[in-house]
Amino acid sequence: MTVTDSQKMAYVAAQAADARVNLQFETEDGMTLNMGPQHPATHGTLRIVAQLDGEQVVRCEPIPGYMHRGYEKLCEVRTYPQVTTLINRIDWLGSFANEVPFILAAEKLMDVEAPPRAQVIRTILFELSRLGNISLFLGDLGIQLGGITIGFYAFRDREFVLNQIEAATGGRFHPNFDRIGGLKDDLPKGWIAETHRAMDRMRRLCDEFEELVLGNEIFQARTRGIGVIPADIATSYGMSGANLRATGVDWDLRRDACPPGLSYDLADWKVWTHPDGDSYARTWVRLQEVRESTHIVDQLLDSIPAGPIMAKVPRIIKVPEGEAWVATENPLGEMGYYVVSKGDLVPFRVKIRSASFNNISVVPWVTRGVFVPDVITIMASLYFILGDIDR
Amino acid sequence: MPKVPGMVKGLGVTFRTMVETLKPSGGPATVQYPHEKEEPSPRARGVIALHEENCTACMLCSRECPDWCIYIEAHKTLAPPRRAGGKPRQVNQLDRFAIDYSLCMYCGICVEVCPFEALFWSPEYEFSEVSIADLLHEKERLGEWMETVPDFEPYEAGSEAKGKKVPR
Amino acid sequence: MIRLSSADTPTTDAADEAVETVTDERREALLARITEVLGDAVVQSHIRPGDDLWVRVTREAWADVADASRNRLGLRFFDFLSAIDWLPSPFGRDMDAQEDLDADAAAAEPAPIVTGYAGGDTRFQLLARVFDVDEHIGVTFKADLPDEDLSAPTWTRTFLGAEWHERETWEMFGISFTGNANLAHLYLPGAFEGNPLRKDFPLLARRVKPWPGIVDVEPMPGAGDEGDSDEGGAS
Amino acid sequence: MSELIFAIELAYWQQTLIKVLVAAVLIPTTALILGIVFLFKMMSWMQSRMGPQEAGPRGLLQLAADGLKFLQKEDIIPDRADRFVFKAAPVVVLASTFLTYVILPAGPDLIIENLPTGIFFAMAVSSLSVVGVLMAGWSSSNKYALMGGLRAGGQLIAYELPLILAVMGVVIQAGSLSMQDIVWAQADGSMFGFGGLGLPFVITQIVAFFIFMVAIQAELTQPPFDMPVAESEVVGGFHVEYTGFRFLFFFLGEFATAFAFAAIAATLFLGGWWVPGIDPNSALANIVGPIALFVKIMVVAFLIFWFRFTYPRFREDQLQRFAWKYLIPLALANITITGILVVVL
Repeated sequence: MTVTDSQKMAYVAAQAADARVNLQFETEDGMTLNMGPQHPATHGTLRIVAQLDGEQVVRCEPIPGYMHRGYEKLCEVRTYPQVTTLINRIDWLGSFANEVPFILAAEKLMDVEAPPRAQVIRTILFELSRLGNISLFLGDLGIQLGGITIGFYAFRDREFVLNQIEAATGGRFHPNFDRIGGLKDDLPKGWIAETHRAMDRMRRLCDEFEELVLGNEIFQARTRGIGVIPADIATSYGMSGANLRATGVDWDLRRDACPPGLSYDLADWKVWTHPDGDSYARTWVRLQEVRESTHIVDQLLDSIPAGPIMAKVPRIIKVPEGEAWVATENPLGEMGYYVVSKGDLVPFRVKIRSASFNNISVVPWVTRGVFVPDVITIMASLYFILGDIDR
Repeated sequence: MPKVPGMVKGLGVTFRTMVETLKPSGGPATVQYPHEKEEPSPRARGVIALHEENCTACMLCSRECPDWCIYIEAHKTLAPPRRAGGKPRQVNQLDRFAIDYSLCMYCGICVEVCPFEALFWSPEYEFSEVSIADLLHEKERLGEWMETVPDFEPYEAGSEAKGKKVPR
Repeated sequence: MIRLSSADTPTTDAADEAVETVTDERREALLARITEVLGDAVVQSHIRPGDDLWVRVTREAWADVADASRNRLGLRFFDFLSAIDWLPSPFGRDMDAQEDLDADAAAAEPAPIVTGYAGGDTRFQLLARVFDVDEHIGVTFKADLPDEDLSAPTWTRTFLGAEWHERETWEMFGISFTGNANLAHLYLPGAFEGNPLRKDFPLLARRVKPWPGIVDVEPMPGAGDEGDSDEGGAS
Repeated sequence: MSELIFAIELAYWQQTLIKVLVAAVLIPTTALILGIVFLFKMMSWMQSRMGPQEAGPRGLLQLAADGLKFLQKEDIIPDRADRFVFKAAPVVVLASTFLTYVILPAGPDLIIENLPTGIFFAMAVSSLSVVGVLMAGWSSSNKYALMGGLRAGGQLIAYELPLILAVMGVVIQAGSLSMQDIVWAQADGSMFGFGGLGLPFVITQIVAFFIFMVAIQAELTQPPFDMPVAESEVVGGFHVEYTGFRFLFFFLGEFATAFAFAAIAATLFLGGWWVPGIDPNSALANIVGPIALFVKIMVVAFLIFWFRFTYPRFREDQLQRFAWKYLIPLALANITITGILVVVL
């Protein structure tokens, strides 16, 4: 096939292009430090090219694409139920949360609504995936800053959340549990009580994080005033989630623009913001979010209504013609799907707006003039999942 | 009371955890994997088991699979009649049913769409192979997994979902 | 927010909107403000009450739209920027392997291009979304791009975050942005040929392997074809 | 002298040979002990896991197995490395550790060489490792190694000063630079007129002890001062290009130095081999002494590693500022006060 030949050529050319980039960086003044794509600080394969003057960063550019899987293209050949398997893998730590906005977009186009029980369980699982995701952020931040112990604690306690996700959905990381018009299955017996216990563990992890890392004077010296992003820049870059709230913008899609199909209004909770916009603020906001999230789950667990978990949908799902944009407040920030349907079995076009993509594009702006260790702090505190950047 | 410096508190956390780990009542959070194993939850999607008697080779799973990793071959044959004296029925005889686990994404769509309850999830996870070609499980291997399929759990209160049974 | 109804007419003029019984005052007001600020640049618009607002603008005004959104309309939050290729895929779903081969032959006469909300006249359309974080209201902008000149003014002067989005759109659709000096490959390797998200770019993963679902049950020797689809009929 | 225990008269070369062999065996052994007990076991417990379990009883031989593994590995030298310097660097680092062991007293007669300027000698040779680290970082022809090496160079020099100044307080109080004399001074001392417990200098020199602990943490490039080897940014720093037995040298050097510093701290501040209730002049002290010293070393090492597993790391400029702006003035003040008190009392 001629295409494979041209792909081979493209590969060779790509190698040459990479070499050119390196050369261009090398011949400029100062030293170029190439972090990644296989670097311990870039969990995933993100390459960061930093041009240094001593230990100070002159220019720092993240180069994504080492894990680009072309999900927008792949979605165009998959039927709507098949797409959820795929998009599980975008933000692989908060995988259930990836399915929800897509399913909600499809529900919007089909004009169906999940029954109340399904909505509440969906919201609980959504928050559980947030806990599973952000608890790892808490651990990872510690590891990036040299305190490896909290990383183990995070993995230890996240396990309880993952066990609950697995007990309900069957998949620890890739639940594929959300369906157009409801959920795949109902909860198994004893799940609610067990999830309450897992929430206690998560709150304990938060306390431990606060004592071990957040309250530590060294940690504060490393994060306070480092990587300050003003609110104006944050909105201009489209940063979302905790990164935006840490700049003082009081904006949470769960509260302010919750799409129908999720039942956040049943719980009493609070959106935390921090005025500083630095790495510490981002960490602090995320920590409070985990706490708040456990409370949301606790409240929703006690208010699951009885009833069916699936609305009436046809067996063969054909989504009527139209366009829909649904965004939800995912663990990493705003994740949205712009779904264009032509009344077919497969979506015509799916634009995936992932949070990390916008969040990490601010790196060149925010890393000018900082020290090399601060690049690590900033990257860790901005918190990205590579699958969420590259899709 | 003066504030305890955060650095001292941190030392307390690690020390507490060490005591907790060494205490007989506490113990580590890990298990020594090959010697002891954690029980996966009954719903865990470990490996797909095939109940061959129920499969009618309808090809639904193969067609719905997003990864194209299920291969089915079948031919039609005559089965003895259901009632004595009846006409022989025409049925599909399954020749080959294979799942390529090196492609499978463990999404469970095949199990879900199967209208005849021939596919089940088993929480068994220990089937790694040295060679990637060995991950192609033919129907005999898939049938062996059937023994490990747990019964469906009862549902949480308030559920209207109907309990299902695993054919044995 | 209560979802009221969905307008399924794909192209609706702003005038037609009044015919509908349900109206969305907030979005009507926003649309009025947009029309007031942008003037002639607004070509067409569409409102799904309680859901979203689409505004199609001219390509020439594309940069002004960004500027007006952020500085005059309060739509400060940059959501995303991308494009749509409205060409019906010449490859179908890439799934019905046999039909696909036929479709390849039939690709010579493409199906007519049908565009979505707020209309459109060209194959490629730019798509961008901005949001107002105070008023909690967003708008999706579209702009037509003529086939012979796939370029548009850049948004990076207003929205810094648009740079990566424009780079992605550039490599995925081949749409260039005048004024964005840094249009380098973002995802794809340096010298990748083609624009993967265009509909006429084949998805190789689906073409190198035959679809296993195409196989059917072998009929009884000597039997007719009538028994062929009895079991598979559920699909 | 050590030969007296065995009541054998040995020639000078025989004595020297035995001493060299003892030190050569001690270094890997002590490094292994610290590695197993703290790096593998204690760290695991603090992170709610059990650590290695497979090699040997309860996994205690894991580090020995790792050592064997390192010996089998291919010795890779980067293409553009300065080969001679690259090869010499681990030896320099290990040699500095080796020399430190010379002056560690384990009993009244158990010392390899009782130098009259023992602690001065120890401080001098321990700072040799800076040279090895810089050599490794520079010769690797790797940017991470270079950054790590330079960071390490700056850091080790910055913390050498508070380390020595902290020791000065003890030296002033003991009135001698000899390690043995410092132990004797603590054994003979008295607390508020009560001589039964002697006077471990940690009581009078608590400030110096604090500075000393902080400084050895930095000298060992351990968290919170591990920026030179921070694996999340410079990926191991100066030893990033080393493999096989050369890496093993660095590893041994790190842990043997930790042991040596812990031993110095135990000797200076906790009374070394001396145990209350045992006559330091008796032969028994030569048997109990090493055990007592070992226990005290383990206590100090526990502290060192406890900090290591708890704290995140300082940034390079922050830890420099910490050394020059806080630790050194504090150490100087400590010396002044100690000097005044020694003269006045």
